[in-house]
Amino acid sequence: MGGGLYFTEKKDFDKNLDLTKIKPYGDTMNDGKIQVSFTLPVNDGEKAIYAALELANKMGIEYPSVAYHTPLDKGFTYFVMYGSLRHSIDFTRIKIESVEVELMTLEEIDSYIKTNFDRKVIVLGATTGTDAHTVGIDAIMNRKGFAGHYGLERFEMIEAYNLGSQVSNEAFVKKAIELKADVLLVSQTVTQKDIHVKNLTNLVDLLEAEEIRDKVILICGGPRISNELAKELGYDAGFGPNTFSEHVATFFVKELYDRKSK
Amino acid sequence: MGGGLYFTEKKDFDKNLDLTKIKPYGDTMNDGKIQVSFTLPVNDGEKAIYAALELANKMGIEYPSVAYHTPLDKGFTYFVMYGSLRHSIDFTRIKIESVEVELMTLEEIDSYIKTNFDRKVIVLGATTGTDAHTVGIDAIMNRKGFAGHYGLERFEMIEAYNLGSQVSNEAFVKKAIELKADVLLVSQTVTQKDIHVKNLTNLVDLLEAEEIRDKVILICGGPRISNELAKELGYDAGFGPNTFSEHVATFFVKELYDRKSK
Amino acid sequence: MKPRSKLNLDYNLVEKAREIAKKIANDTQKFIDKHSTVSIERTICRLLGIDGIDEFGVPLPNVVVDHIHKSDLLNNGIALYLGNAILHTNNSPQNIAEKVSQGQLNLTEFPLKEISEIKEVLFSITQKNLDIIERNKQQREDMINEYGEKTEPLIYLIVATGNIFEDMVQAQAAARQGADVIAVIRSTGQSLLDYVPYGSTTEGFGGTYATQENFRLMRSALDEVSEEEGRYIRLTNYCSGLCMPEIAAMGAFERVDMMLNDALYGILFRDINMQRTMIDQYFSRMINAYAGVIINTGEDNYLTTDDAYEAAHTVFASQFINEQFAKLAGLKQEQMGLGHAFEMDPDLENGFVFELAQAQMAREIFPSAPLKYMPPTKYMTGNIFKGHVQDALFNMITILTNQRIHLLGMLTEAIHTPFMSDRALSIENARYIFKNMKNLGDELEFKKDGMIQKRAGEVLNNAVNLLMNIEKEGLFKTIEKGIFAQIKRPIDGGKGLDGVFLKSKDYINPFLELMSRELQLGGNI
Amino acid sequence: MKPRSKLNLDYNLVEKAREIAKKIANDTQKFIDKHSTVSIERTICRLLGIDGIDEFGVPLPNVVVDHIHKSDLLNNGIALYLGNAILHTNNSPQNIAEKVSQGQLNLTEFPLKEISEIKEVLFSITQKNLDIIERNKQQREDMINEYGEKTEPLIYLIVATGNIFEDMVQAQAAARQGADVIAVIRSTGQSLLDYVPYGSTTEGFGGTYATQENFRLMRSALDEVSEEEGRYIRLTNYCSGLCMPEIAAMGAFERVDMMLNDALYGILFRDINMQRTMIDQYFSRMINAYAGVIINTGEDNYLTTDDAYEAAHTVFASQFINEQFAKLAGLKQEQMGLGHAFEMDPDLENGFVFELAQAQMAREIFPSAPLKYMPPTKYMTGNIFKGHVQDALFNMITILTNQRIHLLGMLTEAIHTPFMSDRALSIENARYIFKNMKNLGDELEFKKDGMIQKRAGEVLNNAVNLLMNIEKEGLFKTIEKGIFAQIKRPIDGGKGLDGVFLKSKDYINPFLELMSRELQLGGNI
Ligand code: B12
Ligand code: B12
Ligand SMILES: Cc1ncc(COP(=O)(O)O)c(C=O)c1O
Ligand SMILES: Cc1ncc(COP(=O)(O)O)c(C=O)c1O
Repeated sequence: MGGGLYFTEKKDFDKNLDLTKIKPYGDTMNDGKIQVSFTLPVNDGEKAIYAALELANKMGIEYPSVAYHTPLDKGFTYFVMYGSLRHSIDFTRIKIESVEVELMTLEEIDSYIKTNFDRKVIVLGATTGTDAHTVGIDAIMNRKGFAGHYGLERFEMIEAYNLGSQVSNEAFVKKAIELKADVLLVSQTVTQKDIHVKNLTNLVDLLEAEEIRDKVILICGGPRISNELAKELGYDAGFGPNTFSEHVATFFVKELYDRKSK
Repeated sequence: MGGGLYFTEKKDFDKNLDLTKIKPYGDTMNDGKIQVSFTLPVNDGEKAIYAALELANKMGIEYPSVAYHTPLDKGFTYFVMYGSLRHSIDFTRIKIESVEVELMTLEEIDSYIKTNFDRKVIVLGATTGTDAHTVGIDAIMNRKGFAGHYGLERFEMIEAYNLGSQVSNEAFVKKAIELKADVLLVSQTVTQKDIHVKNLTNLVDLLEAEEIRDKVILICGGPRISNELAKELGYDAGFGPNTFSEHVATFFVKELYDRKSK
Repeated sequence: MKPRSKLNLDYNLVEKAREIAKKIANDTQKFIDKHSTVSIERTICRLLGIDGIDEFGVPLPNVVVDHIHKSDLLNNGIALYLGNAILHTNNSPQNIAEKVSQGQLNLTEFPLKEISEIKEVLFSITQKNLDIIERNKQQREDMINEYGEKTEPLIYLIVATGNIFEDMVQAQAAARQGADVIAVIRSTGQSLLDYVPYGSTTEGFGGTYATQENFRLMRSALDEVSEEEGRYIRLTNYCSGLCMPEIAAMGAFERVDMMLNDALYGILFRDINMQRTMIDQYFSRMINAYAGVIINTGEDNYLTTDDAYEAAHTVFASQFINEQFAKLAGLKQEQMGLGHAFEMDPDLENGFVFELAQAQMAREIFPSAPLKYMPPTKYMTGNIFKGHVQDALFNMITILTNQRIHLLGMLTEAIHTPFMSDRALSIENARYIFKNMKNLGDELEFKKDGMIQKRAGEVLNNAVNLLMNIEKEGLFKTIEKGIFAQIKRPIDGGKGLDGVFLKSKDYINPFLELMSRELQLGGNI
Repeated sequence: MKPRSKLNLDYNLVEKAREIAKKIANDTQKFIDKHSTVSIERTICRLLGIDGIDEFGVPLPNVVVDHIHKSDLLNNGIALYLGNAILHTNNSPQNIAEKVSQGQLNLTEFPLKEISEIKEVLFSITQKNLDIIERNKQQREDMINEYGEKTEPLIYLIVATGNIFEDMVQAQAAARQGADVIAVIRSTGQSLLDYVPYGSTTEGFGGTYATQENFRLMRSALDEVSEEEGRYIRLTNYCSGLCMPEIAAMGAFERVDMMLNDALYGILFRDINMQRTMIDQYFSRMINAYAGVIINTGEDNYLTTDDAYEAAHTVFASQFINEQFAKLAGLKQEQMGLGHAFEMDPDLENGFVFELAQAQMAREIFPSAPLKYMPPTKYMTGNIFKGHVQDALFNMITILTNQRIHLLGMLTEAIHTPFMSDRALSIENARYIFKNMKNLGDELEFKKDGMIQKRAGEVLNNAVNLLMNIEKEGLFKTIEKGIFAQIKRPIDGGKGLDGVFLKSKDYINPFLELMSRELQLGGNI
């Protein structure tokens, strides 16, 4: 083996920003610098270092360098590496369908509802499955809200029901039917073994079985939730960290209006 | 776009260690978990996150997830990501030519020289170029040594000359000829813009021009030097962090002996 | 180990707090003493030696208890029927359970023998099985004596892969790197199960099922490293949820060393019915007391939903109460791992200064309790670098205030359950700080009447006021009002109330009796 | 800002140390006063307005000085010949220099006019150009007054891409994130050049060339952010190496705010001849004094080769000496950024405790000097996570002991010159700790006669002993013996000795004269 891992001549690269091929940035445009760390299930030593360098190579890292390596236990070695990434991204071609609508304030949302609907909007929320994390859904729903942003319970034109945590999907759907909810809010925090994905998918199945999937706006949220993931799972939207009640409420009142208008 | 970035079904993977395809390890064999961080030269936002995820994808990271993103300045966003690496390495095929010889002690080295050669071994060392870092070469050469390991000056059968730092390659070669040095030790610490590579290569060229490259054992060392890099640059060996005088001396006395025996 | 008093605390106020807490606990204890639960009865089964599952996977203790419960006779306690059946069949409890599960035996059909006779046969098995627990306790003490006890903070780490075999790999690696305590986090949701899963398990979410076999496997993995390292590595699990006392019994049999064991946690964070879990807690704590297990209480959790500065006094109030409940169950101060946490908002000006005051207070008020100090979790983000510094500040408080049980923070706290490398980095962080600042705590004094001393005085005052309030309202009412962690729970709400029952006058719990005696408890049993 | 005395130091001993250091400095100053150097003469050219390069890229100050040097007349000083030439040609210095470079003029061929006449013409240009510097100083003060001065530690960061335009991007990002001071590290090797490169530069190794144009570019980039942020962002560069005073002059013209400026650094770490650089240092410091620049001395560097615990007293001895040299050059205490560093071995038990003592000492001994405190570098490794914690401990010492100029540590210190993200993480680390521990320093007292107080007393004692030794041997001899940083340098060795010469009786340095007067210095000139 040997060879190929080290490049003795640093390629001269174009140092101007080109949005069609953006690269990581260390201290010079297009230098591609990135940091990586991982553990390999082998003993520390020259062979392990070689394996780490080769892995970096496969990832497309040029001039990889092992800044640090240390045994974690017999048969496990931890690496910190730096290098320059070969890959680039055409940033101009990213057309994100983002949830970034003009954000409305509490007052604006209330008056938007008053203007466009002749009734309060009914919102049902819960942390479903065995997940016991309530802080996230509470941040969105409880009166006192989060980081100075009041929750949905405080909105005059919103009727908000927060079922808390550890709510089974069955109980949740039942309550939704009972309340004739317009909007369903599901929070998921535990993601180990993709339990959130299974749980969220199961809810969609139940709603479809009950033939009410089209009748509600279905939204999920949580620290590892993104809008993309949510859509892939059949939700209307997904919200991640640092969401406030205004974000989600702006989204669902507009969506309700759009649906009504169709 | 969309799709492809998220995989809703976690593939079941074989959880047994297979040395022909080792992968990074988070908390389960072959889970492939790795951590990455880098900066992209674009504003923070959903598009930036998407670009980061796509870049991770190109690196071969499955289920990439942005754990953290923050603007560093207008037009720069920093990301911390986690995900599972698709790539693996055949560890059984790595055959490293390593400098790992049986390490001898100071006394063993001295008596090895006494036994095998009828004179002292002459060693010349320096930090070359504009590099002013002397602590590394001093650690190897100075009497007092480093971390409890005496330096070459302390060896009875070694005649050690340490020229210090900022020594030009020309002056170094001149001194080598003058002293009839057996071993040349070069230390390089500053690596920005690969200045060490240029400097080390230039030394080899000079030695070849003077036709003494074959007459000396040529060794380099420094925090970012590895044996592989050294060999690629035409050195007999290279030593990285945590080298002691015994490592390098063991290497060069054996090498001297091998050359004599040929 | 005993810290000098640096805070200039008003110790009369501390005594007052203890008095009030004692009244609160005694008050609740009256209620507890009148009741038992399905889980206590299942625990008696386990302690009598019943184990295993039926063909549908239902644990035999559940089978047997349900069997009596169905006939509405559980008020008399499972022990009565088992003792009676033994007298009649001369079979072992396990044998009897198996037969019940196969429908070959109906325990309610035997005519009831003399209570004294039943007690006699029960007590002899009880004594024999308590001896097993006693021997485990002895073995732990012997091993600690042999290896020597660490005087610095114990480094406590969690493993949570969901797979016990993977957990063992992680735990051994952590122990070799310096961990002193390994806690196996339970699978999310286990606390809501009204039975304990059986056998070794390899699938769990956010944790690994607590089963007796898993305890055994992990215990032997840790014993192996203990020997290698010449350091006794402690094992921790969770006596909480609907099976509190059962898990205590299982742990006692397998030499688990510490147990998270706090009814309030279950009430607030798992929505378990308060009556159920207070009753369960009493018996589970007694088992832990007997087994020499250190319990960990869950005050730290309040600060994950409430604010660490604003709610500091609720932590202390709860610690005072927990101390009294622990005492009632026979736990010594040395077994009371009261909970506290480093959850100050990193954006709070002088947050570290306030936390220093609060952590020091806990040490001065409960000097011989091995407090369990929890790391930053709430304000951890995906920024692993900042997180590592937050953990460093936490490590500092521990070494400055000489905390005993130090649960290491993870730089990836906000992202995933720990990787092997996360743990290694955290251990390195803690050891660096513990060594580099070894005697800093002894060197520093707090300015007289400065921010630190004032903060401590203020928190103590608030805690006493809160305790007085609780005394007036009663503990259950207080919980209904959402005083702790800002979470409200109704007295008849939550999970598990259907498993609570009043004891009849014939009710027997031979373990409670014998252990009370040996722990020299005067409670009415 | 003035710290309370917490260390119980013996202030008589401190006074004694100052006295001895004064003698040492005065002794060396006698030698300095008799000499000048090629770089001082080039500096005079620059201060007189000579700038630019010839067709071979040689800076005109070098051309002019070499021109006189070749005729062996430099002992009289370049000013004499320039003044004389002005009188004869009525040309500006720049004009004259250009003509010399084109071979159109030989300055030694003009008959020498009256010295008083020469001085007159020189002094009028000198005064005019000093006024430019004075205006820069005034502008700095105005801007600081307008924006308000920060009372907390100044966050000092380096940029080192090698490319001034990339440096500007990095510097602006850092400033927006919270940096108060930006230092542009020089390309490795520049200090050995006996000339200053010209114009903006885009290639450098481990740093960017110090050129006047680069100063200007960075100054305007920082002024831009200063305005945006409403915070004056200071610019730092290096007056060290073979062009010490020239760079001081360039900096004074471009409103650089701080200068690394310490002859000992050059002697020890760059192998620059000690006579040459001590002489250069005097004039460069005077320019800095005049320009209101804060100098940074290099004691921190000793600890990168020597041990921070063992060699602590050498740092203090050097600070005492540097203080006296600075005073002789007209610097006020407020301009003396004496160097210290957090270089304790992270493996040293109680290393933090000792460092706390040493850092506090520096504050109590030099209370109005804005000390420059350097981060861990020597013990940083490729383990960026541990490194970030080492930096956190360093940040703590700064906030505990109220250091003024705080050079942020980088988690990647052992790997590369900082990335933009490295700096951001470091700023976040420091700001978190500064805020979270804001008043901790005021709250803590040191145990009477404890480890901290004892350590401080011991280091002070050793420093005084060392100073007594140096006084006996003389400064030059001491350096020859390798007392500082364990590096030995012979008095006639190293680079640049050939640029030193004795001043003749006719020698003129109009800037030295005028500045000395304005700085109210009594030295014999
Ligand atoms: C607080 C906490 C707890 C508390 C929960 C108290 C409570 N009443 O919720 C307690 C102590 C009880 C707890 C227990 C456990 N926890 Co916990 N916990 C946390 C912690 C520290 C903070 C979570 C939090 O409150 N964040 C603050 C809120 C405001 O943020 P958020 O949830 O992201 O919500 C925001 C957005 O996501 C969004 N959002 C959220 N939901 C929704 C819903 C909708 C519709 C919308 C629009 C938006 C939205 O808006 C919110 C406001 O901006 C995290 C670690 C961390 N620092 O993140 C671990 C963490 C979440 N816990 C974890 C685990 C595993 C557990 C346990 C299983 C075991 C354990 N390690 O302790 C147990 C059991 C709990 C269970 N089965 O669910 C893991 C999850 C790992 C994973 N990815 O799977 C974490 C990451 C810790 C870890 N590294 O192990 N936990
Ligand atoms: C000490 C130090 C200095 C001291 C040097 C004092 C001296 N007399 O050497 C001073 C303060 C003068 C200095 C100055 C500069 N430094 Co410096 N310095 C360091 C520092 C903190 C430690 C280096 C060290 O001494 N390591 C300890 C020794 C024992 O380890 P070692 O060199 O790796 O040596 C071991 C092995 O590598 C091996 N080895 C080394 N050489 C050889 C040779 C042979 C033949 C063999 C067999 C083995 C061998 O054996 C040794 C013992 O095990 C590092 C940061 C860090 N923590 O690594 C920065 C660092 C090396 N410096 C750096 C730079 C850029 C500079 C400067 C240019 C500007 C600046 N940032 O300050 C200046 C100018 C110096 C110059 N032109 O060379 C960079 C280099 C970046 C890069 N990769 O290009 C670093 C990494 C810091 C940084 N992040 O900016 N520096
Ligand atoms: C006191 C206590 N009990 C139990 C648990 C864990 O309980 P569960 O297994 O219900 O998640 C915790 C977790 O933090 C706790 O603090
Ligand atoms: C006092 C002093 N001068 C100068 C320098 C840098 O000098 P050079 O540009 O020679 O590397 C340093 C670097 O640490 C220093 O501390």
